[in-house]
Amino acid sequence: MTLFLYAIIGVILAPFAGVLVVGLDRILTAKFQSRIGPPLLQPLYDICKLWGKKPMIAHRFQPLCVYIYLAAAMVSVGMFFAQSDLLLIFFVQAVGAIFFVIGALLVPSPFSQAGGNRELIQILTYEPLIILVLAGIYLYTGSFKIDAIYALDKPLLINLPLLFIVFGYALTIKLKKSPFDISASHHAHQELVRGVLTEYSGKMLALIEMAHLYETILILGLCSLFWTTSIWGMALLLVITYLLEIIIDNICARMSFRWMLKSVWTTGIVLSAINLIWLYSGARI
Amino acid sequence: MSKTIIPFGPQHPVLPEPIHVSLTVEDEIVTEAVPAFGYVHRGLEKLAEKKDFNQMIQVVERVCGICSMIHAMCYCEGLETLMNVEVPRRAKLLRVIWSELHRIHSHLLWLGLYADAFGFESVFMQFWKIRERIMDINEATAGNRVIVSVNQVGGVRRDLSPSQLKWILDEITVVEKEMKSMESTMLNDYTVKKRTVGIGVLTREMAYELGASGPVLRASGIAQDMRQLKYEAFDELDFEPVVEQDGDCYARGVIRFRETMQSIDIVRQAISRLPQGDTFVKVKGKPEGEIVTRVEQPRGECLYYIKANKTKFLDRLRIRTPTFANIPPLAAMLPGIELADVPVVILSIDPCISCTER
Amino acid sequence: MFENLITTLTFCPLVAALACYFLRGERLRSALVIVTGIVLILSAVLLIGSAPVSMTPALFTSVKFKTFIQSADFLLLGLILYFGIKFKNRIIIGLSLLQVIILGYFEFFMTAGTHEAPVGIFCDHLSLIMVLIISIAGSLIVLYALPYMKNHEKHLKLKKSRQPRFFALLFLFIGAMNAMVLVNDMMLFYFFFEITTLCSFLLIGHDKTEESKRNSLTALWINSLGGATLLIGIVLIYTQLHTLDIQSIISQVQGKDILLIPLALLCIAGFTKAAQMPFQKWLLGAMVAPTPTSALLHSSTMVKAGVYLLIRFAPAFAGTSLSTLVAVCGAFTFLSAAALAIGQSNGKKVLAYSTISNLGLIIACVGINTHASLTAAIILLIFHAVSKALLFLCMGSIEQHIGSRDIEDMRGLFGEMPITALVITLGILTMILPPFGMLIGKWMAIESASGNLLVILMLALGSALTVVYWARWAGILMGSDFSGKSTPEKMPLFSKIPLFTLLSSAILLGFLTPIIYSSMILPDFSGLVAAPFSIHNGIIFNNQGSFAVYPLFFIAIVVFLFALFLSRPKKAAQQVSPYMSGIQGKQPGSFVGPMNKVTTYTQSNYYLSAFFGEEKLSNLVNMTAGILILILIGVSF
Amino acid sequence: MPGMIKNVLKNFISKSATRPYPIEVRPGFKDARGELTNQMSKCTLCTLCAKKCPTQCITVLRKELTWEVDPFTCVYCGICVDVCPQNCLSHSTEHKKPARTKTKLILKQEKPPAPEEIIKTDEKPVVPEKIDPGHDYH
Amino acid sequence: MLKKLIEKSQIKSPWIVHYDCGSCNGCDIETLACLTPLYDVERFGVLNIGNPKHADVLLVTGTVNHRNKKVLKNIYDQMSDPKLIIAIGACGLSGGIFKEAYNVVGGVDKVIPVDVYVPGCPAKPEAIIDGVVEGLAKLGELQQQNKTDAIAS
Amino acid sequence: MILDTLHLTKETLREEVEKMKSKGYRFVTITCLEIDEDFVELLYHFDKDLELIHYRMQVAKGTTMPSVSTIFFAAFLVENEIYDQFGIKFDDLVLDFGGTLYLDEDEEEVTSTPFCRYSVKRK
Repeated sequence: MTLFLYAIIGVILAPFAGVLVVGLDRILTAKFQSRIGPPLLQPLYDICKLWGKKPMIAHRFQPLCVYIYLAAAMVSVGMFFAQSDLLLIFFVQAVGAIFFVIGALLVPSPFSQAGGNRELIQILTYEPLIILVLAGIYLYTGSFKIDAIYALDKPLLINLPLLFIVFGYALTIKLKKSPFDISASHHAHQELVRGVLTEYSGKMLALIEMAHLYETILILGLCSLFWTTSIWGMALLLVITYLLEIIIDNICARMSFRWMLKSVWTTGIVLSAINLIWLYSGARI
Repeated sequence: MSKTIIPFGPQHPVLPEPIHVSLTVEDEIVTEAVPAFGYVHRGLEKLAEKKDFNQMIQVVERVCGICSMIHAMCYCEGLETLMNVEVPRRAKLLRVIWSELHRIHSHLLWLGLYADAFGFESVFMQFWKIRERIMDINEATAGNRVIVSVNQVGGVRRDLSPSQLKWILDEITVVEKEMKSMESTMLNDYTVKKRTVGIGVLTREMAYELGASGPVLRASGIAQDMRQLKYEAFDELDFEPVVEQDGDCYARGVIRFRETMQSIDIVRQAISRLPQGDTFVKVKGKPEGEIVTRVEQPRGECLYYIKANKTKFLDRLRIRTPTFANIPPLAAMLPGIELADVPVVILSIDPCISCTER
Repeated sequence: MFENLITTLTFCPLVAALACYFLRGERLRSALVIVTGIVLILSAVLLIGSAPVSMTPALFTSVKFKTFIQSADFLLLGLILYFGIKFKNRIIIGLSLLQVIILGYFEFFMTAGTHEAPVGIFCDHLSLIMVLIISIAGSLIVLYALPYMKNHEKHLKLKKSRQPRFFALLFLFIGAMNAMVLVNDMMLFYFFFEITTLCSFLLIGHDKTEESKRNSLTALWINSLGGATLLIGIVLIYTQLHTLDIQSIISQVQGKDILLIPLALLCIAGFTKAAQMPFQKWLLGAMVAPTPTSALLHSSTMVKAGVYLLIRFAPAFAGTSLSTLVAVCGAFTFLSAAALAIGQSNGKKVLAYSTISNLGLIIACVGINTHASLTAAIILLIFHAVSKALLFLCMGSIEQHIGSRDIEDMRGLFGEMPITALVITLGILTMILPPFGMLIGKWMAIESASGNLLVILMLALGSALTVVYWARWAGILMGSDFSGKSTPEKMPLFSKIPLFTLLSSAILLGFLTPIIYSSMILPDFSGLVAAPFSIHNGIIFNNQGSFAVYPLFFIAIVVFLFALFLSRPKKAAQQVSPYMSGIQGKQPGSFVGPMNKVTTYTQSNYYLSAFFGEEKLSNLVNMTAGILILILIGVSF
Repeated sequence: MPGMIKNVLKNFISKSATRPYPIEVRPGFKDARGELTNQMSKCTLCTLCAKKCPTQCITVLRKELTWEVDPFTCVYCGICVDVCPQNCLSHSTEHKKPARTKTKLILKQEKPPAPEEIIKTDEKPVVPEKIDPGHDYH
Repeated sequence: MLKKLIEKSQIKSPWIVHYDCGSCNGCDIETLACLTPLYDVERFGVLNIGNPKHADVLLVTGTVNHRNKKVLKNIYDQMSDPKLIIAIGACGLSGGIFKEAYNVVGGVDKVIPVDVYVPGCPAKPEAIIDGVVEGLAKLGELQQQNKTDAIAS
Repeated sequence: MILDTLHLTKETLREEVEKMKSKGYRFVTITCLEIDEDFVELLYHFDKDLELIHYRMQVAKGTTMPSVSTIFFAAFLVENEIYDQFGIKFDDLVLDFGGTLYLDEDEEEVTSTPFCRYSVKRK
């Protein structure tokens, strides 16, 4: 029951935390570009404004896909806070991702179709990596459950450093940061206009932004699992990781999806294989 | 397998200007690209029948805002030749200074947009930050940031005071320094190279045959620069056309980066050689005859054909702008590249559609 | 009771087959098909609860029966040989001759009266599940075939209906399958195995086109290869253990390394039947047959025979290097078939590759060979059969309606065939999304595979690839013109019943997974210290993880209904044409392109032929798989 | 990438380059061509500016004694200022502010200037002597 | 409360889409310059979103000609309410120096209603910022008016 | 001041242009101007090593000209433009916009030739 309560609290608080994280992200990005940047609560304003717009839809089933996307993101965050099975959380999150793509593929619009296909390739790129990371966690803790990680006396990061880097790839793709802002970028200057998001507007877009906030929190949550032994360590890890994400976002050009698929798969698989072999060998630091 | 047709433009965030390209792609590889125009066509050449040849200066300045000064310079030069006017030396050098400042700001602008085309937002921000210094120079010396309106038939409308010249020198030194700090990113960065090297290759032969001009031509290894014609004061200024051999997007980027540095150098030379004297001569009479003048714009060779008939309205004004010449090479470059590279390749010719369509 | 049911399940189809073949009236045949289908389904359902049973019916002990089987065996091989000679296929001739020689030697010189007769029938829960799948899915498919074949022949403009032969073969096939999963005698197993081979050959070649002839021959030689390895395996096992009783073989074999070779040969036989790499070619070729054939033989039942063989013998090679290699082979098939599926725009081929891929996953689970992974294998087996049969049937309807199997031609199918589009989309979703059964299986598979580096690597990559080819298909099906309007669809009753039954069972059985697990799978692992999974409040869990089936189903239903309610066509929401860079035409989905031409926007998905093209990957995959098979045999020595 | 890291970090630690425009308004350059105004007391309504204007945005009605400019058509080229024989036209250094409706600037002359005030000039347009940028830009 | 928040947000988060409707690029680059570090309109929450379906503010530069007037109308139609249209530069306001050219229709207001006119040739970035601020002020006034209307009725 | 030009006729056009190409000249552009009610003048500009060579030819309005875009691809744009503005049609264009390069069919301009003071109807 307490776990259920945690889940509810997590689901309620996550968007607010997400607003702060994304707001901070935008300010820091601006700072890195020698600008001042928007107010901290800008993501909140954006969502509220979108919510207030007159509804316009491009396809009848779009709202269905959006609501399921949001719900999947919420459920996965809830399950994360309820310390459920990591693999299951990942699967539930994938439901959202798939409906997101389906929503984009519904409309006969060139940009959203191409965006949908690219989003699929992004999913294709990061899914195996996340499964491998989870397999690594399983090998180390003997379980896929989050509470098993909390039961550890040493941070996960020490024995899974390479898998953390692999997770970093997945993180960057999932957060749509350069060099992987391929299916939809945060700003318009992209060949696909806004890719998967092109055909959504108003309320639908607001819901998608909400789901993004949930996903951001989920991903940061997963990231925090790599240092569970002290709250400061966790905070430090999160701050450094996110800061690195923003810096990478600012020092990379956008790459093509072919490059992404090839290079991320090769590096990701090699890195995780090395780390997994290390874990199989039974060696532990 | 059915194809995907992507209507690229006219309203498209990566294209700063309305041009439409119907892209047929398969797995994001472009198999066919058909351009469409007419979204900016205003019929400026025709305005020569309604506005007298002096007012036309303001019109040709607005053929394209980014190289407005050079358009007007080319136009004025043509009329001056037709009317047998000898422009004072100081005016010629001042024209060189402003035109090279325009080239710097145009190239900086382009470098930013180009970086944005491959999704490098922070580089875009950096170049546009640097560029603001040039814009300030324009505003302080000529009164407007973009369309400086300094040309008139017979000379220039503004003069530069010694203190201004010193300030310009200081500013361009800062610009040069900041450019240097961007050099490693623009020329050596892994991700930038990955997105530009070997993309949109235009061989030397193709470039020549398809009539490419300006940086596009020079990036393919042909050292042709209209400034070699020694118009205005270029006879006494020291410069060599910047040439690259590879003919890909990267080479075109390098060309423009190096040309920016070169232009800074030319501005310095021009300032150091600036003589005292008048900035314009009074012009009487009406032009007569026909002439072709060519100048080098940031985007390449610009050709003006002027036919006058001794009235205050010109008989015919024909403008062949650099982008007009670079569209056929672009059409040849597009098939075979990835969709993601389309903006990069389109931008690599530095398209100026308002020039093209006038 | 049990015996009667078993007799019904095996002989009733046989009788129906004969009746179908000789009774030429269409009405009569329809009635016959319907009645047989109902009888089969009913008896299969009634069988639940009987397991486990092992018994020897009186018939089995009679000498006549033995002689009958022997001669039928030779007749079968003779038929195959005949087809080999008729179509001048040397491989088939060679393989069938080889089998005749071995079988002759075995029957007349080795076994002549020296061994005790094995227990005839063994029906544990695994067999029961197989029987249920075969009888229910099979009957539904045969029902579906009624309107389908009528349409099909109308389309082909046949003078003389060839439906009697078709339905006879279908029923013969169902009967053979039912018998095969129930018998406990290796030789009987081999006999039924060969019947399915022959049936598939005849069914694939049903349309008698050049292509179908060629492909049916491919199927025949590959499956004959499987038959031959199976037979050699049986002979080798017999030389060591002197028994043909499957159960006693399994219990005796454990821990005897010397028997790894015959087991490896059995595995290869299973691989050929389950169309694993590099034996996948026949299954792809089989898609030329009418859709009910594809659905019955090649997605939900026939290929399952191979998998059944492997699951059955899994305990025999548990913990050996052979087992690990089986896992690797399976995982490799899972990965490579999924990759090949991405490069396909032919819907039936995508289905075929996905079948191969999913069977690979099941076999990988078998190879991992823990109780948890075997549970995963069985759950995957069940749900794959249901969902895949559904998808094939939908595909058949679509193909007959739009005249194409290309996925690209199915864009906006919702506008034309709303019901079918909805059903196939849901079917696809049951393949890839939690909380449906396939995902429960996949979850178990990944959790149990995490202990094997190579396997988990390939599973991780493969499952991502799977999502891609399904999701893009689902996405384009529901798209229609932007108003989402659709014309009502007319569908024959016997197309509707199988579709909806399969769809609802795909969803409902997913919900019932915990019950299926505890009542149908767990009992097979009797005598365990700890069950691989426990169940509490509809949550399947063990020490390694948990899958909240009921809660997720609950959430999924609530969310789906809520989302459906919110997305009903509202008057308030203004509909807006798609973004076309500002030049959209008056017709939605068109734009005014160069030369002021109104261009209709067309789109195709990405098939990434540079990465996943068939011609690019096939050779590499076949070679790698071939090497893996060689290693598999190698480690058994 | 390393080059950009340096750049980005430098930006991070230094003050941002942003001019906080509406909050802090930078004084215009002395010579900027901002809003066009006419010092009507000096104007002779000679219509030269209207004739030379390339956009015909200036209308001079001698009867009504008005001089009007359409600031929403004006291209701020400064030709009129250059040609004005009275030097009564000038650009302010501030740009013309945006508006919700397009209105013309209509200036009315109280009384026509006395004939002796009209100076027939042929002198060249005044080019400002010294232009000092006057303030730090960045 | 939520309504109040939405109204406040509408003023705090104007996303822009920019359409170059046949301008000489002068106004375009000045519009882009607004986004760059020296002017940084993101301070006001402005994002160049590039897609009319997402945008609240349409910035139009340049003269309207016979071909692009259809494009302009299309973009306008795809924006959802509440929306602001800001015309930038002499050409966008009235056709400017080109108003006599044969292929020029005139200002943007000949095709779609314009909320704010930003003069200049080209309009300075400061002027464009002023324009957006003015537009948002107009939006705020409209919200007030709607409220009083609602109370009155 | 009048440009030095070489003379050209409709018949010799393609031949001359081929010759220029083989000599290594680059196509620059074509200029079209109206002479009087019935005739327009076409100026072909070629360039080699910064030196321009002009060809001049008079054509009656409404004539169909052979296109040089098959020899110099770069010519397709300007030939389309001339058809838009002067009504001179070019045969065998590599990419024929058919008078819609700049102008729309539903507008009056398309049927007339805006750059001719004595306007003719375009076909």
